[in-house]
Amino acid sequence: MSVFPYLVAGWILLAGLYGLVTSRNLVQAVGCLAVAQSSTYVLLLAVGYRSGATAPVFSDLPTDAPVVDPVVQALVLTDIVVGATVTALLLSLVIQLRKRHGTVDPEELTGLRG
Amino acid sequence: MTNALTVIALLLTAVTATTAALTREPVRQAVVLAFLGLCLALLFTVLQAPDVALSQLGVGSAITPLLILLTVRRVRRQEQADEHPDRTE
Amino acid sequence: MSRTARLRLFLAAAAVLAAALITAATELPGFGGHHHPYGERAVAAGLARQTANIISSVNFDQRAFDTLGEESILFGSVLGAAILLRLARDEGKRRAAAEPVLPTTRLFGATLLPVTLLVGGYLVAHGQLSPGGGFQGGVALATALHLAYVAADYRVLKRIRPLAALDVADALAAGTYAALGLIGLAQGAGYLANTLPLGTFNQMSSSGLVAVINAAVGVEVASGVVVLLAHFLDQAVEIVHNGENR
Amino acid sequence: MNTADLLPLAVAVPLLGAAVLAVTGRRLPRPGRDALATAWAAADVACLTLLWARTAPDGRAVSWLGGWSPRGGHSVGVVLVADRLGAGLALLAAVLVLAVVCYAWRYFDEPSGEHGGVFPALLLLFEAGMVGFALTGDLFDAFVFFELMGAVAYALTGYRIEDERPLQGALAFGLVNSAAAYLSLLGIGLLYARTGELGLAQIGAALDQHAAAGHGRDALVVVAFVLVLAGPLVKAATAPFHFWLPDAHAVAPSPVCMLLSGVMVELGVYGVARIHRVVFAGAGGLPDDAVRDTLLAAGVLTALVGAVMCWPQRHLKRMLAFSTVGHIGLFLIGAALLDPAGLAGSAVYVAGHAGAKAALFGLTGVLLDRYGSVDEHGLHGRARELRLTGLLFVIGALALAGLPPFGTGLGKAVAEEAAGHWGGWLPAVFVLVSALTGGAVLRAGLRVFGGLGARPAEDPEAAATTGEGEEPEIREPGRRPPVPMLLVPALLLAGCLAVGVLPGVGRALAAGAAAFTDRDGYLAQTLGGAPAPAGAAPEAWWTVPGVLLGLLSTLLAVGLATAAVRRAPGRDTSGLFRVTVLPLRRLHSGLLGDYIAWLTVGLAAMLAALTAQL
Repeated sequence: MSVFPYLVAGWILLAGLYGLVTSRNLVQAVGCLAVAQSSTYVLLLAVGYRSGATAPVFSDLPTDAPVVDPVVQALVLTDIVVGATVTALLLSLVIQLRKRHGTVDPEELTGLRG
Repeated sequence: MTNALTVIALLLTAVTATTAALTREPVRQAVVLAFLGLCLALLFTVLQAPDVALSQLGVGSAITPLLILLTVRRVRRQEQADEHPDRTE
Repeated sequence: MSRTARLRLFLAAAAVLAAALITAATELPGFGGHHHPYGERAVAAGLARQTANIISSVNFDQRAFDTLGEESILFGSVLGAAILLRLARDEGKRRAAAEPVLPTTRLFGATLLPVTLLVGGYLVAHGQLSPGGGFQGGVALATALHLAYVAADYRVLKRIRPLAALDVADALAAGTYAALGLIGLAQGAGYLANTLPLGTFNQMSSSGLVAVINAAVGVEVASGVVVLLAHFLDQAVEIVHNGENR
Repeated sequence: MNTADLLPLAVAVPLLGAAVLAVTGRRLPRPGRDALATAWAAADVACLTLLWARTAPDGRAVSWLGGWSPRGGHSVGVVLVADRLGAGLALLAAVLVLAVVCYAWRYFDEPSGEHGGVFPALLLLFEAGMVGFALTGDLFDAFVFFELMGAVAYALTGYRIEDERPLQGALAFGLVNSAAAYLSLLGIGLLYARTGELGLAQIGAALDQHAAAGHGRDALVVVAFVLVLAGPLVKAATAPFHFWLPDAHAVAPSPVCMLLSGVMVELGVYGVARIHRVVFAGAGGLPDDAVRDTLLAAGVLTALVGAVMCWPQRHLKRMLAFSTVGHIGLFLIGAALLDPAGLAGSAVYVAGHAGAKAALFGLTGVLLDRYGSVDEHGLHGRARELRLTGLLFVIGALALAGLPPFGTGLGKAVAEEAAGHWGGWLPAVFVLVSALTGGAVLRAGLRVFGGLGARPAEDPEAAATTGEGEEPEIREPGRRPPVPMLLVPALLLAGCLAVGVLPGVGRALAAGAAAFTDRDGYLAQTLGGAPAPAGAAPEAWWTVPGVLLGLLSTLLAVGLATAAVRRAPGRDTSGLFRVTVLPLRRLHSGLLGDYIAWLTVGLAAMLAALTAQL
């Protein structure tokens, strides 16, 4: 149990990268990037977890109650926003590329080589 | 109890993420990604991160899949236009 | 490189990466451990600043500069998507057609819309107290607006969506965040210093600058997400190549 | 005003400017928008100049944001730290942004109306990202600003939506860089798990304590090192992470290319050096020898790949992009020596290179403006009428080749000498890369502006990107080039010359390099202690061997260029070319899957190399 969450994070990263390498559709590739990114959420939150502790919100808690690490949660919040906005930008590029190039298959994008 | 829940949520997340990466068809992938968002939100709740779970619900299971679906819709429309240049959709 | 060659290359490298990650995982402190020095300091600092939700304290006070960068990324992405999804020289807009909506769907959307708006507003307003905050609330508010698309159709959404105003609101909120930091600078306490009155713990008015920044983030996220989705909806529904016009 | 207050101000000014431009841009006419953008860019230059002037040559300015100064060596806040190299790089970014804004005054076919002001607003956000990344002393904050630079740069690269190639280049850029950023974040997570800290100085100190407590070096540190550096190494386009760079830099609008090649990729090298120095150079980090060998190998590989790929290009912007890859390799070699002298050389080299490379991209923009093409073969002799442009282009090529007394020559000389202490063959890499990249650009200049030699024959075997059929970036082709489009490159070249001629620049950067490598001083000053004085600054001035090697690389470049121009057309390519260059060119397939696969391979190679030396 003590390393299992970390291994899950690593697995998700590799799955996402595999999806990117083998992708035949750019929309799907952007989705795979989102998958790879979710590994960072899992790792960070697993690192900040503390057994037997509650969420770091003290509205109904005595101020000496044990809580999980709030810093990693703040980091993941930032990370989620960053991921969503980058996804949006990449999808905008895919839309325009489809109009100009006539395909969303990355294997057929050979306009830049050599 | 919490331990068992954590393991279940982790397994669910890992399996869904793998499925999402292996799903080749973008619309189906968007659905799997929305489900992945749910799994992650569940995991975050178990890990005592309600703030993050809320964000993940909003972004991971709503906005990101919606963006993908809109992109696919645009791409499909283009494909129809390419196939029948004489006719509108 | 052929596809099989690429896959073999990747799998070999991924195996090395996997081995490294596994080794690293065994050397990490075990899951659920109690060594969180930064986390404990953050809790103490947040409570000292009368902020019940420590995550809000970290996001909008202790590490407010990170969040400034994050909101700038959102702002930049909205601008970037606007410029990337602009009308190309050979494109025009067509009128979106009226779409039939099932009565149940209409009821569903019409009921959910006010509920979601309320939830969004609540989340933004209570960010310093309970889970949620400017970001989550902003997302909920933006989603609420798009329930109009579900309940009615694109033309109704367009009518209730003041896009030009939201564009400006997004930029203003982003600018406000950067400008709020200057208050602390002017008072000699440092950029983004929480120098406003802190109020009473667990009250709406508590936590000083946190509540203000929280609100600015709420406005920026709500308007930014609406504008972002609007560009995508335009592409999906309205924008056509000139040859493709009906 | 406090010196420390200038640090956050340097980030806040462009952010505010971006918001103001986004709000008012749609209401203002074009000249009003340009004036506003220029004013904000100039304000940030002023802010950073003041910061540079006020930062002690061997010290740092430290600003704890939100007033969270450390108590007992601990803080919950984010810190910005400026030494002369960090502040200098931020200043370089600000100066280039100002130059680009001026260059684009009359140049750019910028949409108005609804989207008026968005382009300069994005430039200012890009500036904020670069300045923030250069000044931050916090690892997660570095990730945020890294992503800000990235997100804005993807949008700017894909700006010309009517052409498919910019979109494709931007997509490769975005996917590869984002994937790398997430790898960095995983590394940050690993470091946080071990140390419970996010500040560079705090992580470094905590790692040292971990080692002092009797724990040996372990795989965790190696993995964290490789993952955290994945982001900056990809941004710096280190081989084999470099594939995205020529794709993106070749197709972005010329003003954007000036920024991407001039300073953004250099920030990647800076990030590598900074993170290694503060976090990993102590007892709890990695042994210097292992890091030096690994980074040196990566640098040499990058330099050679860039130079070899630069020579056969005919698409001018792609040629310049590969020359950037080659030079980045040289900067990385200088930084990888892990001593002040090598770093000082790289710093001077970066300053000089920014002037020369930005000028060359700007001049290529003139060609694109006038002829709608950046193809060396297609433009053969057509630009004879543009005498001044041609003259500046040739000067830029010679500066790229390391001609004394240009700043590029000085940087090359200083880095070369430092590298010579570690490996006698390393200066040869510097000479070869300078000669090949400078020679390629010179050859193109002679053909395009001089019409020398015969028009080259087409080689059907080479899978090449031509520069024909580019979308012109303006809507009135054939006009006289506007004054700013020549004045800005001329001033940039003058700046490149000034770096090499004014002894103060080199001296200041050398002192900054000594402060940069003074890890104990960084830790002490950041966490609120009193720093010991830094070690002696290295010499960063012309030496006889430096001048001679600079002349040698320039002569080689001239020789290569004239030989190529004079060569009879249609002569068969040599066997050596077939076995070395062609396979390498085929690897640059333009395919996204390949790029991600190479990213993984690079990570695996670094992991293996470092583990083997542990």
